[in-house]
This record gives sequence, C-alpha cells and structure tokens, in this order.
Amino acid sequence: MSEATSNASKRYGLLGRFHDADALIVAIRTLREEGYRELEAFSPYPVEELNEALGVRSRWLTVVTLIASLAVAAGTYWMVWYSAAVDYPFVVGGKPLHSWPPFALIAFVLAILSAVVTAFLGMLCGNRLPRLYHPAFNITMFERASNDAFFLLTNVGTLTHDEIESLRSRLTDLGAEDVQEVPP
Amino acid sequence: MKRLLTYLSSSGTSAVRRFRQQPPLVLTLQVALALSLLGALMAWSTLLQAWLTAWVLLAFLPLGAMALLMVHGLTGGAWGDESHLVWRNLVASMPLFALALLPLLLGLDVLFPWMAAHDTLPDVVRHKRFYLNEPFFIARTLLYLMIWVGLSLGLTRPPSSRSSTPRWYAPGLIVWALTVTFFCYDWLMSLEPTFYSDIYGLEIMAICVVSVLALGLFISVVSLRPSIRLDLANLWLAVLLGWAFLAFSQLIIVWSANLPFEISWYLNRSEGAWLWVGRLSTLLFLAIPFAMLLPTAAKRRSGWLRLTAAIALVGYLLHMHWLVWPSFTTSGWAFLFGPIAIVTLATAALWWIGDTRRHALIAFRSVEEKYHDGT
Amino acid sequence: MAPLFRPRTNALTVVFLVGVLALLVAISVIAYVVYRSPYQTDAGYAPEQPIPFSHQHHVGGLGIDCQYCHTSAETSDFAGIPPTRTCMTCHSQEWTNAEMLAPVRESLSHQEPLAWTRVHKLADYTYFSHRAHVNNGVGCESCHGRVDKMHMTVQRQPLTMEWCLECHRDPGSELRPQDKITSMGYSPEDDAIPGHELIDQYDINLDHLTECSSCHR
Amino acid sequence: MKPTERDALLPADLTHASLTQRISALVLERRSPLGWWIAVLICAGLTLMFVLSLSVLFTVGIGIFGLNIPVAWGMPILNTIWWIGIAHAGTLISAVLLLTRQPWRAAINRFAEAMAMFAIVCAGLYPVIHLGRPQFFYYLLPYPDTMGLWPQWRSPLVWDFLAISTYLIFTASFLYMSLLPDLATLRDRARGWRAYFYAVLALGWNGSAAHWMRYEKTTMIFAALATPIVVTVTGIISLDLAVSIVPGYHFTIFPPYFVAGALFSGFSTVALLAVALRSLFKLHDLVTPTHLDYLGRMMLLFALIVSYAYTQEIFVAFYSGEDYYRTVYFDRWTGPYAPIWWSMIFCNVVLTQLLWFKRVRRSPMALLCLALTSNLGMWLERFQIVFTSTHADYMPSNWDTVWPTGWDWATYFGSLGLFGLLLLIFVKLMPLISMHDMRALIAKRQASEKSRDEASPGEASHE
Repeated sequence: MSEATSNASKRYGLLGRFHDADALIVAIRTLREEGYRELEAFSPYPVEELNEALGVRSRWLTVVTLIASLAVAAGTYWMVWYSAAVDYPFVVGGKPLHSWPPFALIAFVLAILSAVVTAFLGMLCGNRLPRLYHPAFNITMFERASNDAFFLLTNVGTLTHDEIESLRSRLTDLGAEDVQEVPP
Repeated sequence: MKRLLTYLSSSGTSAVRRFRQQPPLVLTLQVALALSLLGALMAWSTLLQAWLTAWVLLAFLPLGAMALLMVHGLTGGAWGDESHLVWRNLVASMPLFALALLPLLLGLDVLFPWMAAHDTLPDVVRHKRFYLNEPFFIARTLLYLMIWVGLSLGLTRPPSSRSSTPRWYAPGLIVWALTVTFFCYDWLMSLEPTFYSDIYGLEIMAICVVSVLALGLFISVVSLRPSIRLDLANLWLAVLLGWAFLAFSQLIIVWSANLPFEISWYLNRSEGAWLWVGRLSTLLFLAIPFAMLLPTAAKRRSGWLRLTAAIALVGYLLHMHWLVWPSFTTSGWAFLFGPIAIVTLATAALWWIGDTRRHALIAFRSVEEKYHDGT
Repeated sequence: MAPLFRPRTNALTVVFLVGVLALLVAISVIAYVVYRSPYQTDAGYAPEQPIPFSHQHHVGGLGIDCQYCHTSAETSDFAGIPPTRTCMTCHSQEWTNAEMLAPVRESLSHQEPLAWTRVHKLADYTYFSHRAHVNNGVGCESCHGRVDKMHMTVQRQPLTMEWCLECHRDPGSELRPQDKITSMGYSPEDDAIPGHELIDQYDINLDHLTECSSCHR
Repeated sequence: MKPTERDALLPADLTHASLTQRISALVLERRSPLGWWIAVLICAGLTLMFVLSLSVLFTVGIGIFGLNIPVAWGMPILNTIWWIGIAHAGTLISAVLLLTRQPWRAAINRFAEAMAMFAIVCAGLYPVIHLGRPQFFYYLLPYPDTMGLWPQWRSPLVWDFLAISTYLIFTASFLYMSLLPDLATLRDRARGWRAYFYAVLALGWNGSAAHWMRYEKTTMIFAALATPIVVTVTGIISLDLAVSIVPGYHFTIFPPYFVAGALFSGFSTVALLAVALRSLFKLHDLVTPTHLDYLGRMMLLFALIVSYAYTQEIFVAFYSGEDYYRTVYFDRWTGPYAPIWWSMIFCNVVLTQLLWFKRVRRSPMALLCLALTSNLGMWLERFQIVFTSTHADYMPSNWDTVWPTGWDWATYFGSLGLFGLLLLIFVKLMPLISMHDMRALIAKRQASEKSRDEASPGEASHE
C-alpha cells in the first residue's frame, strides 16, 4: 500500500489499529476536538462509549418500529372488523359480529410481526447492508476487526499530503499500533 | 356480632393511649373505626361487603411485597438490594390484616351464598359442599393467615447477614403461591359459587405484585437511583403484561366457550355502571401505565414514575371494586361504608407498623439512615 | 490483500435486490390476474358436442321455451338434458335426412343416449339445486347468459364461489316474476318490480342464503 | 452478578484471539468428530423415514394416522405443541436473559436459538401435514380469493397460523441477525470459496460503531418482543383446545400452563444439547457446570409451575361441581390412558424434585437424564390432554379408545431426525457459540479486573 502515497486523491482514508477500546475512545475524542469529523470506528463487539465519542445517535429505529406496529395493529383490526362485520356478516357460535376479543388478539399478533420485520429491515437499511465492498476490506490487518483489534478510519479525501502525514503521526501518538492507507 | 363489637371497642380503647403522640392518624383511625361500628349496627351486610373489599384491596399489597422479597432473595439483583426496605415496611402490616379478617368470619352467612340451606342451593353448588362448608372454610382461612403472619415475621426480621439467603425462601414462595391461590378461591371466587376458573389464583398473584410495585414506586421513587428506578419500572411493566396476559386468557376462553356458569361472572361485571368501571380501570391500571412505561428515558425520572404509579393505583382501586362488588347485591349504604372501610384499614395498617416504619414509608429518603442505625 | 469484492459489487447488489422484489411483485400480480381469468374459471368454455346443437336457432329463432326440453328444471335438483325422443318430436318431421342429425337417429335406433359434453360443471362439494333457484325467481339467463344468442352452448359466467355469493348476499337485482323466468333479455327496469318486493314475494330468507351448509352439505 | 460468578462462566486464560481461533476452527477445519458422523447418519435415516411416511400420507390420505372420531386431532397437534414448546426456551434464553443482563446466556444462546429455529420448523410442519391437502395451507390467509371468503377470525386455528408464522419469522430474523458479526469473523478467516460463502451471508458486516449501535438497538427491540411472542404463540395454541367446551380442554389456566410447560421442555432440551455439544466438540470450559446449574434451576422453576397447574386443574375439576369435569379426572387416573397420566406425573413432578440438589444440577450425566425424562414427560402430558379429553366426552355413544398407528410414530421419530439433522448441519456451518457475545463478556471481565486492581478493595462494583 505504501507505494500509493504520492497521490492523495487516490486515498480513501487512514486506518489505525488500536489494542483496546479505551485507547480507541481516547483517540476519537482527541481527534474530534482537533476538528476531524469524518471518523469511523470498528470493534469486534459492541462498545457503547464508541458512539458517544463519535457523537453518533440514532433514535428513529425504535420510533419507526413503534409507529409501524401501531399502524399495522389499527389496519389489521379494521380489516378484520370490515371482513367479519361488513363484508361477510355471518354469525358463528352466537358471537357478535364485532367480536373484539379475537379481533384484538389478531391485531396484536400482526403488530408484533410488523415490529419484527420493521426492526430487522430497519437495521439492515440503516446500516446500508448488504454492502459487500468496503474500502477497509483492502487492508489485511482489518481482518482483526472481527477478532481482537479496534480500528479507526479517518477520511482523508480532502486533505493534502502533508496533512495526511501529520494525521498519521497523530494517530501513532494516540496509541495506534499500526497505521495504513486505505484506497477508495 | 357482639364479639365483633367488643373486639373492636377493646382494641380501640387500648390503642388510645398509644395514639396520643400522633393525633392526625389517631383521630382519623378513631373516627373511621367509630363509623365502621356504626355501619356494623346500621347495615351489617353492607359493612361486611365493604370490609372484605377494603381488606383485599389493601392486604394484597403486603402480600405482593412478600413475593417480591422472596423472589429477590432467590435471584438477587440491584433492584431489590436498594429497595428492600420499602417492601419490608409494607410486609410488616400483615399481622394487622390477619386480625382484621377475623371479624368477617362472623358474617360468613351474609357474605357467601353457599352458606344458605342445602336444599335451596343449585346442584353444582351442592356438589361443592365437600369443600365449601363452614368449619373447613374457617380452618383454611386460619391456616392461610397463620402462614402469612409467619412469612411476614420471617421477612421483616432484620437480616443477620446479607450474603446468604435463608433456605426457606424457595419453599416459602411455593407456600405463598398456594395460600394466595386458595385464599382467592375461598374468599373471592366462592362469592359467586357457581363460577370456577383455575387461572384465578395466578391472576390474583400477578395483581398483588403489580399493585405493590406501583405503590412501592409511588412511595420511594425519589430515594432510588435512576438505574434502580428503571429496573423496578421494567419489572412492573413485565408483571403488568403478565397480568394482562392472564386476565385476557380467562376472558377469551370464557367468552368463546360461553358456558353459563362462567360467562355469568363477566355478565355481572358488565351490567350498568360496572361496565364503565371495568373499562376505566383497564385504562388506568393497564393501558396508560403500559404506554407511560415504554420510553426508557422516562423510566429514570422520579416525577414521571410517581405519576404513572398514582394513575395505576387509582386503576387498582377501581379494578378491585370491579372484581369484588358485582358479586354482591348491594344497598345504597355501600357508597358510604366502602370508603370508610378502606380508610379504617389503611390507617390501622399505618398505625400497626409503627413510627419508624411509617415515617420510612411516608418520607423514605430522610429516614433511611436512621432506620439502618435503629436495626 | 485483495478484497473479496469490487466496489461495483455494491451497486450490483442493489440491482439484484430490487430485481428480486420486482419479480415477487410481478408474480403476485400475474397470479392474481390468472386466478380470475377464463383460463382458470372456464368462462367462455364451449366444448364440441356430438351434434352442433344451436340454442340460437331453437330458442332465439324458433322461440321454443327452455322447459320444453329441460323439463325438470322446475321440479328437480337437475335441469335435465332432454332425451333423444324430445329431439325426435320435431326431427321425425323436420330435417329427417339431415347429415348433421345422423347421431340423433342412431341414438334412437340403438336406444343409447347422446353423449353431450357438460358445459356448466360445479365442483363435487357444491350442493346446487336447480329447482330451488328457478322456483324462487332466478331466471335462466342469470346464470346461463343469453342462450338465445349462443350458436354453441357457452359457459358465460365464471361460476366461482365469489360469483355465487354475489347473488346470495344481494339477490334482489337478479330476481324476476315467476312468468318471466325463462324469458331472455328481461330487464328489471321495464317491469319495475323492486328487488325487495320480489324477495318478500318469494319469501326468501336472506340469512340462510350465505350459510355454509346452504351450498356445502 | 458478583465477579466470582462471571469467572466461573469463563475459562481464566480465554482471550479474544484464542476464543475466535477455537470457535471458528470448529467450522473451518474440515475434520468432524466421529460422534458427529454417527449422529448425522442416524438423523439422516430418520429424516428419510419422515419423507417416506409423508409421501405415503399425502398419497393415501390422513386416514393412515390413528386419529379418528372421537380423537380427531391426535398426534399431529400433540407434536405441534411439543415442538413449539421446545422452541420457546431458545427464544427466552436469547431475549429475556439479555434484557435481565444475565451473563450465562453468552455461551449457550447460539445453539439455543438454532434449536428454537428448527423446532419451529418441525412444529409448523404438523398442522400442514394434518391438512391432508398441504398445498392449500394458504387458505388461512386473507388474500383476494375467488371464493369471496375471509378467514374465520374467531377460530383459534387462524390465530395459530398467524402466531406460528410470526414466531418463525421472528426466530429466523433474530438468529440471522445475531449470526451476522460471527459470519463476518468467519469471512475474515476462511479461504477460497468458503470466504465467499460467508462474505455473502455476512452482507458486508464490518463492525463499525454505527453497525453495532443499530444492531444493539434491534436486539433490544427483539428482546422486548420475545416474551409477548412466546406467550402469545403457546397461549394461542392452548386456546385451540381451551376455547372449546370439551371437559379436559376447557380450562382457563391453559395459556399460562402451556407457556410454563413449553419453557420446561425447552430448557430441558437446551440442557440436553448443552451436555451433548460440549462433549462432542470439547467445550467443557466454555459451557461450564455453572451453565448447567442455571439450566437446571430453570427446569426446576418451570416444573414447579407446571405442577402448580396440575393441582389447579384437578382442584377446579372437582370444585366446579360438574360431573363431566370430575369424570375426566377419574378417567385420567383409572381409564385406558391411566399409565400415561401417572408416568407424566412421575417424570414432571417427582423426578424433577432432584433438581433441588446442586450436585444433580451440576452433573452433566444426571442433567442429561433428567432432560430426557422431562421431554418425555411433557410429551406424555400433551398426549393425555389430547387423547383423554376427547376419547370420552359428553356422549357415551361416542366413546372410543384410540391409539397412534405405526405411521404416527414414523412421522414423529422422523421429525426428531429432521430436527437433529438440521441442527447437526448448522453446527458444522455456523459457529455454535456466539463469538461476539463471548467477546463482550471477556471484555467485561478484563474491565472489572482492571477496576479491581485500581479500586480500593471492598468497594462494591455496580454494573
């Protein structure tokens, strides 16, 4: 990878490897204070503080799931009521046409189903999955992101050569064990 | 009748001396007791009905607290480590409730239709006489009360060492479950002697725990750390949904099968105003608390939780009335003696648990350390 | 290390997923259309018959009443296919030597019925009573269409359960007075008897019409 | 959770790297233990039997089963209830233990979820089999048909269909989602075509903080949904029976009773698999006696609830004062199916009391035996519910004694084989311990060690 250093525009970013999550969090906080905004952090298991450090928050998934399930519950109840009380009014077992106990049960089950589907698809869409190619996959050491190492990817698309070099040394100062350039 | 009067008056006079230091509570209790006595003279059956309703309404709270303490003893968890005082203070009122149930044994014939003459009973009820008969009923009731007093004494004993859970907690919980179940069959379900439902005991157990969680949070939420509030609120939400599941199960099974002895229970409870009491209590006890307990951030805030708990407790009050009252043919006095019985029992329970515990309940945070030193 | 995939794989993945989604939608739409098309319902079915019998000629042209041939339409669960003798009431006089009618004469001489191919077939699990419909104001035309304009007998209606139910739920518009049962081209506007009056007149119990056991016994 | 307990759940020398190495080697190294091959052979044989008996069933008709009037539901519904029950513990382990932050779920949640998945597949097959015309199962859905009909919403069979489908979709989504990070690990360690196989399945998971954030959020949503799902699915299946007026079916306690029974047999099966898989793949240090202990406690808890339900059923049958209800119990105790009732009580009520003893819970052999007897007991329980309730109800002229036929048994054991085969293939293709959950657990231990070193001794650590 080092032979590609001459041309800045061909780089996507700098990838730094850290030994533990704490070092990574410190590095993120420091870089963000210094004005770097386009940072991506990778860890082999969920680390809550990473998002706080990155300043990433997302609440829409829960809200969307809730709205979807409520809407489906209402829609289902309406459909069941319409079909059993309006479209095909038919008395079975002496029950009223509008039999709310079973209708509510069905609405509840389908609300859960829609919550499951929304949450799952929401997770995939929010994470832009499936996305089989990612620039970091070019780097051999990135294999350890799913094993035992922590990574910080800083986007350097708009930086000059010198700025990149200073960022590289900054990463090393902050405890990165290895820093490599990532092609786009 | 006479025995009841002497019992009540003697307990009243002997208490007067102890009460001089706490005038407001004493005054309330004395007035309420006097009114209850008046009620016993004026409308004996209505007072008994009101007394039973008030009793289950209030005594289910310490009963639920017992279960919480034992479950926590078995599973551990920060939620109970930090909140156990409030449950123990509530459990301490159990002996009073045990005493307060005894007068009702005098009026079994007024409360329970199956006490009527054998020939006048319908067939299915006659078949139940092997279980529903006066001596056996009284013996069972005394057994439940003794067990509960025993459990409450064991649970309110100051813990000798915090590290090890007493070995009797697991069997204690089993005994608790069985006594609560059969108590409810005896004292609630048999009010309508043709009705039967084997989920009833589970449903009542869930109600006990749900309501005491609401009460505990209402009392003590300010003194708890936000993470503990969250845990307790989640526990409340879980048991609340569990109760909803049980209640709905009974409803849909009885509704679907539409058998006369079962559905009449619901028909009694959907007549006239009871229909609206039922709907309102479902709203206040289940729907609103459920919605309010969904957002995680809100469950850390004491004001929010206190409001939720207050709403749920009003719902609980309505729900218990909906559960018990429609079994009776009531007189107009019910509206007077219903609240009086509740006030009497509530103040009596507060008086019973004593200064320290009462203050701990009312102003939980300020007294917490004092209480620790005291024990 | 070379990555397992190229950057353009991401775009291809999106194309692939959208394609799968579109395929699913297309399959559902096609299934819906095919399900209701004559391919599935047999509407328009006009099989070849041993004799090219024309209702257009006999009904439309000659004005023979339906019940002249289908004698049990009013009295039995089946309308009945006329026996060869019914054909012979006329064709022993008319067109006696026509080549076209040779199978009829053969049938008569061999005492073997003509093997007509049935056009209106209902599933075995459907209980259908012809008499119940005819006697309660349902005209022939409602189910069989304008037979007076059919050269070869054709199944006009889809005969799906939905189609049956349409009328069973709201029979008023399909009813006609008893004397108009077999007439073709009847329009309720001209006779101006409202549907609900006919329902009363025939004493039709509407609740019973949509019960499962009315048609599935 | 005290630090000592977490230590008991994890080997002292386990690091992130060594964990990844061990677990992914189970999948990526070609050699399988001999036991695995033998098990595959047996299960494949049984699956073949399953397929064959189903072919016969669909050609000849549902009459080859022992079910007939008056026992019209027989083995198919019995097996549905049994399999669904087994599935439930997998869901609860992955969800409720997550909500309550129990660290002992990490080592067992993966195969518990897989178990749930395959158990639902088996459970879902039976109602379709029972249709006789399996190609028409979609009639239960509201779709624009040419019959002008709607599903009968008041029928529990429609609820069943919706609930089991929901449960299947939920379990598949949950399982797949929790596999994603581990598939990424396998992708990064595999070579050749396997790398592509896992890469496609991993969907490009790269473990970025944003990925994990949404992953965690969805996991929490799923975990919160799991309990309502478990409770509704089994509750609804119990309603198939309970909403009728047949004495022996019509008990209001059925929904919670079935849920408890389901969890009882489910936790038994998790214990069974835990013991089997840890010895097959030499995971004794990851699936520890402490895990078995907890599983044993869960089995005991649910066995007690089931026993409570037995007492309530019997009590209310007699308390109801109705002759038909009482007769059901006399029949269960002394009738033609009495041995089944008494064996059920022996398995579910008597034998499970052994679980009060810590030594029993921590002994793999003892737990294995109890898991087997508990599953047997729960199968017998469903048998006595389904068969004894209907074989003699209101009409004496209708009474009959009905037993399963050879085809019933062939289908039942065949489905056991199918379940086993799916599970055995799964553990060879996918990591059978959730690596990312274990990593988080290891990280927690490291953090607490660190804080223990730094903090003054005696200060309590809160999680």
